Parts: sequence; C-alpha cells; structure tokens
Amino acid sequence: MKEVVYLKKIMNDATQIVTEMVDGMALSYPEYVKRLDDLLVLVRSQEESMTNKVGLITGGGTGHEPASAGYIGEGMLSAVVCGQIFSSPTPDQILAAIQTADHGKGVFMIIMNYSGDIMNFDMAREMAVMDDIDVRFIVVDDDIAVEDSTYTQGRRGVAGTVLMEKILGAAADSGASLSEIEALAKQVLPNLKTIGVALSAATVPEVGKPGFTLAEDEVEYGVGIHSEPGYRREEMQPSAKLAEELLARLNDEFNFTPEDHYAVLVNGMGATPLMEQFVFMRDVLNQLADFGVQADFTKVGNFMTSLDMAGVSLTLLKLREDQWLKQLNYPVNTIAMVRK
Amino acid sequence: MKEVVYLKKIMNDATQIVTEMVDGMALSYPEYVKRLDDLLVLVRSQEESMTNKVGLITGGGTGHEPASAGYIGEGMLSAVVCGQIFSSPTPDQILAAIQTADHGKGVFMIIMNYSGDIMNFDMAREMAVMDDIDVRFIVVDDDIAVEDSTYTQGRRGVAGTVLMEKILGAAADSGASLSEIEALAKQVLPNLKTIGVALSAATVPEVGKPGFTLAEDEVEYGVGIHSEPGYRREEMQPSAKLAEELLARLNDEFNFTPEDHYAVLVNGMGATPLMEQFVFMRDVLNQLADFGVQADFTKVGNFMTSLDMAGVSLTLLKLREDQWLKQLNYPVNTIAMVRK
Amino acid sequence: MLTVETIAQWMNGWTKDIKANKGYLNELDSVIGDGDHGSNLARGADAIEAALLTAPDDVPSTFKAVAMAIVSKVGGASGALYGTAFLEMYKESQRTTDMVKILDKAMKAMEKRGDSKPGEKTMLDVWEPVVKAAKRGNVTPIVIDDAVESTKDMKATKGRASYVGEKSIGHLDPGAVSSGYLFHNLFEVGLVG
Amino acid sequence: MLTVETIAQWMNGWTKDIKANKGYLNELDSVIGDGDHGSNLARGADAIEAALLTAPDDVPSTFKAVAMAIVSKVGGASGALYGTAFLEMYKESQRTTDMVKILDKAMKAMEKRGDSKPGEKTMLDVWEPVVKAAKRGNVTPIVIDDAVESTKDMKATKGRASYVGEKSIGHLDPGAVSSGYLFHNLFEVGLVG
Ligand SMILES: Nc1ncnc2c1ncn2[C@@H]1O[C@H](COP(=O)(O)OP(=O)(O)O)[C@@H](O)[C@H]1O
Ligand SMILES: Nc1ncnc2c1ncn2[C@@H]1O[C@H](COP(=O)(O)OP(=O)(O)O)[C@@H](O)[C@H]1O
Ligand SMILES: [Mg+2]
Ligand SMILES: [Mg+2]
Ligand SMILES: [Mg+2]
Ligand SMILES: [Mg+2]
Repeated sequence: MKEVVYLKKIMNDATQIVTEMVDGMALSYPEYVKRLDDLLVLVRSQEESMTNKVGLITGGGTGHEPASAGYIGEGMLSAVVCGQIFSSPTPDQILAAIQTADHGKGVFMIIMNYSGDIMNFDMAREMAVMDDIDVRFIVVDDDIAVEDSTYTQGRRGVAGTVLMEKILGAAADSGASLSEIEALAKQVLPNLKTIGVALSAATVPEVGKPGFTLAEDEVEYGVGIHSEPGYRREEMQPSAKLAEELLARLNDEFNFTPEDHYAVLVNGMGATPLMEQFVFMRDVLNQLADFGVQADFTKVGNFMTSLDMAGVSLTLLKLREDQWLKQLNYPVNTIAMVRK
Repeated sequence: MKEVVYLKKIMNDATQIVTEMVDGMALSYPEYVKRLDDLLVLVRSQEESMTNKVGLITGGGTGHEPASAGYIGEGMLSAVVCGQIFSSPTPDQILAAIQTADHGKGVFMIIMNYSGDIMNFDMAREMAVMDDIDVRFIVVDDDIAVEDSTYTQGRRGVAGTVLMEKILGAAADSGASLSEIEALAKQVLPNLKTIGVALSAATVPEVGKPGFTLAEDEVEYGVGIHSEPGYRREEMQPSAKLAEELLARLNDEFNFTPEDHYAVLVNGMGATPLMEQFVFMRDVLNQLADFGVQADFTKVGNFMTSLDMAGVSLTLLKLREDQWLKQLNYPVNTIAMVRK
Repeated sequence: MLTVETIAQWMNGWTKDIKANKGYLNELDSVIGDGDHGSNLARGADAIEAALLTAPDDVPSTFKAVAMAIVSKVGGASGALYGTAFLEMYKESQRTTDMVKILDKAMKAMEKRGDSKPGEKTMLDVWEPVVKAAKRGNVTPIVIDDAVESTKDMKATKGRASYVGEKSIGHLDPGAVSSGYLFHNLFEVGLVG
Repeated sequence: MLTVETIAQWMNGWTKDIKANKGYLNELDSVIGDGDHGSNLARGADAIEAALLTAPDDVPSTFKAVAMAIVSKVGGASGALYGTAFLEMYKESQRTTDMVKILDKAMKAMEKRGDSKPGEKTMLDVWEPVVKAAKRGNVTPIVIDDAVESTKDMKATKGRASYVGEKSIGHLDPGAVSSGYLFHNLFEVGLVG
C-alpha cells in the first residue's frame, strides 16, 4: 500500500490549518487573545482595557502572520477575523467580531483593499447597523505597485496596514471617538505607501505549489502579498540596488524633500532571514539620508508575511503630524508588537 | 560581457554581510543598540540601566537572528559579539564586549557549546582577567539530539539559550551578584532541553548551496542550527506526529510527571511560517496536557534561527523554582523581546 | 411556478454542476485570479444542500436558507456577491412571486455590492443579458452560453483579475461560468424562459 | 637559527600554502565540519603577511605579531588553537631560543585550550608526533605526512567533526592538513630537523 505523502509543511490537514492555527494562538498566548466559540475570530483577552473605547477590528485572509491577530491587545486591535488562507472571511464572522469589539462607542474596521474583503466587511457592516452598532471603516491601499485608476480594483492593502493599525490603536486607546478615528485614518492614508520585491512565491498548503516561479537569478518588483503579479522581473541585484529601485518608486509618489520626516518599515515576506532584512534596511537608511530625509521611526522584521514567500517590502509613512510619531511610539502590548 | 549573477539573497557582498547587518541593526534600533567602533560588537544603548549591575554577554557565529543581538536591552543582555556566519568570533572582539559590559560587578558570559566558541571565549576571559575583570560563564548545551559522552564534543547550545538569557537577564537586572548568577545558571542548565526537526537546510551566503539536501517528502530529526546532522531521516509526518516524536525524546530526558511545570518554546528556524509554528504548538500543548503537564510560559516564533532553514525546535524548561517563571515574565525591553 | 420545491430543484442542479466542475472553476480562477473559485463555491454547495434537507416552509425562507448557507461558508468575492443576490431574493420574494422582478433586484444589489457594472469581466456580464432576456421572455441556453463566452474578450477591471490587466483578455471569467450554471439550471426548472 | 628572518620565512611559506590550498581545506572541512577551515586560515594568512611587512624587532615580538594577526582574524576553533600556539611561542621565546622546547610548550597550551589529546582526530595528531620527532632530531617530510595521514582512520571526538561521529572515519582532518603545511615549512626553513 502506498503511504500518504504529506506536503512539506508543518500541518495536519490543509483544510484545518486555519482553525488549528487560531487554536494554537489562543493556547500559546491566553494573556493576549481568546477565540470566540466555533468561530475563526480572535478577541483581546484584557477586556477591561477596551471599556469605553472604540473597538478596532480588522481581518482578511490568513497566511500573513503575525498579521493581524498578532496585533490584538492594549493599544492596538480589539479583534481579528481570520479567513481561509489568502481568502476573505465571511460576513457572519465579521459581524461577530464587530459585536464583541463594540463597547458602546462603535467599531472601526481596517479593511485591506481586496474586492472580497471589501464586500464581506460591507455586508457585515450592514448587518451591524441593524443591531444599532455604529460602524465606520477605512480601506487601506498602500501598495503603489498597482496602477490606481478607475480601470483597476485600485491599489492593494499590504504591510503599511500595520502602521495604520498602530496609529489608530493608540488613538482608540487614548479615548478618541469613532469620528475622530475615522478622520485620523483618512488623514494618514494618503501618506502611507509600500512597495515590495519578491525572490520567490508563496505556496498555499491546499494548492501545494508556488504561486509563480522565478528563475534562480530573478526577482520580481511589486509582487503582492498573495503572489499577485508585479511590475517588472529582472536579474537579481545587490541589496543597495534593490533599495534604489524601491526608493525611486516611492520617491515618484512622495517627492522626497530634505527635512521631510518619515516612518520606515522593512517587512520580511516570510522566508527571508532577518540578516538580509537588516542589510537591506541599512541601504535604505543610507540612501534616505542621501535624500536628506529624516527617519524618525524604524522597524525591521516579519510584520505582514505571505506564508513562505522570500522577499521584502518597504513602507514609508510621511509624518505630516507630530502626533502620528507619538502614536507610533505609544505603549502597546500585543503578541507581535510590544512597546513600553 | 557576462553580467555578474548574484546569489539570491538580499545582500551586497557575502564577505561584508555581517558588518552590514550589524550596521543595519544599529541604524534601525538606536534606542536599543549601538556598535562599538570598528568591531562587530553591539552594546546596550541605555547605559544607565547597566549601572552597578553584572554585565551579561553572549555571542557566537551570526545567522541566528534575532539571536543574540536582538536580546540586548534592559532586563536581558548587555552586549553581543557577532562572529562571521556560523563561525565563532575572535577573542579580541569578545574582550571588547567584556570590557564594555563591565560596570564594576563583573561580567557573565553565556556560551553555546561549540568548540570554537568555548576556546575563543576562554581566551578572552584570560585576557580580561589580566585587566582585573571578574568573568564567569556557563556553557549552554540544551540540544538533546547529540549523544552526551566523553566521546563527543557534547551537546550543542541551541534555542534554549534564549530562555537562559531571559532568566539570567532578569536576575542581573534585579541586582544579583556574579556568583549568584553563576549559581542560577548552573541550576537552570540541567532543566533546559531542546530538540529540533528540519524540513530543509540553510544556505550560507559565502557557500551558496544548502548544507544538506532532503528529498521533497523527507524531514530530519535532531539537526543542529548550523545544519549539523540529526539522528534520523524519515518521510514527512503530520504536525501532531512531529510533536509526538520530539516530545518522546524530551520525555526520555525529563520523565514527564503530572503536575510538572514547564516553560515551552516553539522556535522557527527561519523559513517556516508562523502559521505552521502555531499549528505545531497547538499539537505540543495538547499532548503535554495529555501527560498532565502544566505549561506556565509559552512562546512561539523565530527566536534562534538558522538563516533560511525550514523547521522548528521545541524547548522545554522544567520550572523547578517559582522564581524562574517570575524571571521569564520579568520586564524586558529589547528589539526582539519586550515585556511590560 | 416559484415554490419551495422548484427552488430546491434549481439549487440542487446548481450545486451538482458546481461540485462536478470544482476543478475547472479553480483552474479558470488560477489563470486570472487566485485559483479558489471552485473550492469556495463547493463549500457553499455542500452548505446549500444541507440547508435544504430540512425543507423551509415558504419561498422567502427558502431563499434565506440558501443565502445564509452561502454567506457563512463561501467567503471571498463570490461569497459576498451570491450571498447578496440570495438575500435580496429573500427580501423581494416577500413582495412578489415574479422571478424576473426578483432576479432584477438581486442583480442591482450585486452591482451595488461589487461597485461594478457589466463590461468589467465579472459574473454581472452573465446576469445582465440573461435578466434582460428574461424580461422579454426569451432566455435560451444559447443566450446564457453567449453571455458566458462574452467575458473571454473583456479586460478585467474589478476583482483580483484586474491585477493582471491586459493579460486577463482571452480567458473566461470564473464567476461568469458559475453564474452560467446558475441560469442553465434556472431555465431547466422552468423559472425563466 | 631562530631569528626574525627565519620566522618570517617560515610564516610566508605557510601562508602561501594556505592560500594556494584554501579551497582544498574548505572541502576537507565540509566533509566532516562546516566547510570554512580554508577561508578562516586564508583571512589569517593575509593578516600575518600584513603584520610581518612592518618587521618586528626581535623574535618574541615576531611571534606576538603572528599571534595577534591570527587571534583577531581567524575565528572559529582553529583561530583559537593557532592563536594560543603562537601566543605561547611569544611567551616561551622570551626564555629560550630552543625551537623544540618552544613547540612543546605551544602544543601543551593547545591541548589545554582544546581540552583535547592526540587521538581525537585534530591538528594535535600532527603536532604530537612531529614534536616528538623534533625532540629526537629526526623530523622528515615523511614523518609529517604520515602524521597527517594518520588522522584519516580516526574517529573525531572533539570539535564539529565529532557530530558526524563514525562518518568522520576515512577522511583527513582539515586542521591536521593545515598543521602539516606549518611543519613542512618549518622543516624547510631548517628550524626543526
Ligand atoms: N467587484 C466585483 N463585482 C462583481 N463581480 C466580482 C467582483 N469582484 C469579483 N467578482 C467576481 O467574483 C469572481 C471571483 O470569485 P472568487 O474566486 O470566489 O473570490 P476571490 O476573488 O475573493 O478569490 C470573479 O470571477 C468575478 O466574477
Ligand atoms: N577541541 C579541539 N582540540 C583540538 N583541535 C580542535 C578542536 N576543535 C577543533 N579542532 C581543530 O580545528 C579544526 C577546524 O578548524 P576550523 O574549521 O577553522 O574551525 P571551526 O570548527 O570553528 O569551523 C579541526 O579540523 C581540528 O583540527
Ligand atoms: Mg480567494
Ligand atoms: Mg566554522
Ligand atoms: Mg478566487
Ligand atoms: Mg570549520
């Protein structure tokens, strides 16, 4: 009899991987998150910390860990809805997250710009309104790789979402109202831009083969976090050249001016060692210094991954308001981000 | 003319990758670490936090990020010496780390059991003694994959080292003396055990090919964090079976007894997505519960990696003293580990 | 006539087609999207069949049962769109038993949900011509197939397929194909013609 | 005779051999260790050559310059061992100019540093027979080569090679080979015989 050959991922059953991951998170970090019975929704454990505050939720397909459940906790998210891998969650689950996150001050949803997510969160919002819960939202579309026009779905939401969550989380924790949070999100959004480069694609467990294939010496600029196609393939370049290309695209958007202040996030896609990410950040910061630009907040690591994809993304947030930097540095206590 | 083909890693020059990484860390996280001029030594930035306390240093080959420089900071390490990738640092660099970490109370070195590390740290200690610095050390050898006998170098130091660093860091920060820290380290060591499983080997940039090759459906138990050979190869198993195998090896050491208390660390080797690590931790915690064992401290993530190796290791620390759990939970403020 | 039974017959035909063509729908989606349209709908198909086993009392609750099955099990863009369509059928069927009116309302709700119009290479490119034909009473299998085929030469400007832009031209839209199954079965049950 | 010049000659011969055989030493190490012995020593070789360009005044400071070059550039196990050896030569050469005595002391310091004895498949398996022969005045290239070869059939019980255990049998120890180069050059310069 032929033995079953398991796909080389640490899992039991590809169809149960999300459920088992959600359980694993709740079992490993009960001080941060708990699972809503029978749902793929994780909620902040420290309930007292949410009293009288606007609830902040997000969600979407999984496979981007630690995003987003890793950011549940004091000073950041109230609840996260986990869809199947790379696939939007359903409205009933989102509704449950809204209901649990509502502490009388309404709920704000951070949605990444994918048509499935938008529609499902929209349905949930309509249902919540019937429950008399005040729900507002922002659609994050920081990925500048995609042309933004009426002829496309628009830009995708990628790693910049984490900075949006950090800032709004600080505001919510400080007692901002739902309208204030909505206004803040709208203010921040146009200043938040990300661009990535992939060295290899992710393999979705149920699919069992990578989303695309790059030659041994090829990279692809602008790939999305679900292996969506990028804008150019070329021969692998040294780190400094990769940084140059990504910064050039960001400069097209921002028009770097000496004395501009930015938050800078280098995000590993999943399989790229921290060593490489730090080398890349060094090149980015040196080149930003050449532009005369100030980097006031810098972070390096796996914040918004794409399963086992290799590569990095670079996010810049132009700090138009001093308050935003304070909000980035505001105390936070989650699985994946802690600041005293 | 043939263009140069770059090895598919984000870097500029394989021979400079460690230097550039060290610079990248210091540039990205100046609030945590600074680099000693011309040396591959990173030191805690918050100097006041070290006054009148025993200095705690470690080091070794790099390629294990965030270990160990990611653990520099209040409540944990004072300084870290970075060798070349997977290669022990030199004694002059270690001596510089000792000198900078000494604040009059002596310096404690956490050495992982590799013959190069032991000899180089030993040379540095001899030099420091000539400077009248009191230096003590522990050699961590938590990897139970290796037979421990007079006929081998003995067991290797792997991910459990991070828990040792956390506990000793808490003690040092609380004002423990050098002898107290030495005694604590010796007490903790026999209760700290780790075992890993690899799905693929790491590729050292200067070498350019993986340390070993596993078939598409093969795993290897007991592989070290430098791709040292393990104790068995077999067909890929479901996560629950992997957990069973690793727990069986750990049980051989500990002899699980109901009501035993443990700290549990699931460590990603670098290229394994957090999703898989959480699934694995779920299986581990469920099986530990079946043994009647209590898991009082649980952590999941990339703590001691091996470049882009895929796989996980499982560390158990038997909590013989209540104090150890308090020390694990003691406030810490580093790049890779923060606790309020 | 619109009854609990004809809806169940319609739905069972659709779920059978979806499950038989799960791999094909995934394949279509993997060319211009993310390869899960068949899997998504197959989850929904199982849920619809389960929901209809305990036969609801009346037409609106039948539509509601289908809607809830889709809404809670499919996910992704198609889950929201088909879910919205059947929720709207539930609402509209409380006012009328005219299937054409019901379909028209459902289509409008989908357009609103998807912020999208026919011509963007989506399932709406099947809904629009079929509903138009239904109004005139001349739905035929050919009308449906032509509508599905028409998406082949379109360039996607909504949904994941819009990321591949020009490269989407020359391939059928997976949602259009699954909506084709929906209307073929509706025609066979005799609810449109 | 032990002079600044003969040491420099000795060292330059050694560094040339190391650099010419860098790849070979890496290869040997990749079979039973981590594949970097050649690269490690090549870094040291460059540093030794640079250090000897600004010729030190006397024998002890020549040994010291070599020792510091090794200690600060090689790293790994071999850096500590060769570094320890030359540091000991520096110390001992302040008391004597007898190369055999100096070598004997250096070897003992290495044994202590490595917590290791001959028979464990390390560079000490070259040092021990060669130093013994030097005491009797009968070092020859064959003695050196035989010592290097003797490591082939040993099982490693120290250093990284001990992790491969039985599988280390049948392969030369890389450190033994680089120590072979060291003694061949020492013999050629006439400092032992
Ligand atoms: N904005 C939209 N408006 C109308 N239909 C859409 C829209 N976005 C996607 N679709 C339809 O959904 C189908 C894809 O469904 P599916 O693959 O199940 O969801 P996802 O795109 O989330 O993976 C497309 O083929 C298209 O017909
Ligand atoms: N404990 C020890 N005692 C003596 N020699 C040793 C010991 N450990 C390693 N060696 C020697 O060092 C050599 C390996 O050196 P090298 O590859 O440069 O260092 P590393 O093992 O740190 O990579 C081995 O071939 C062996 O000769
Ligand atoms: Mg999808
Ligand atoms: Mg080495
Ligand atoms: Mg799809
Ligand atoms: Mg070596």
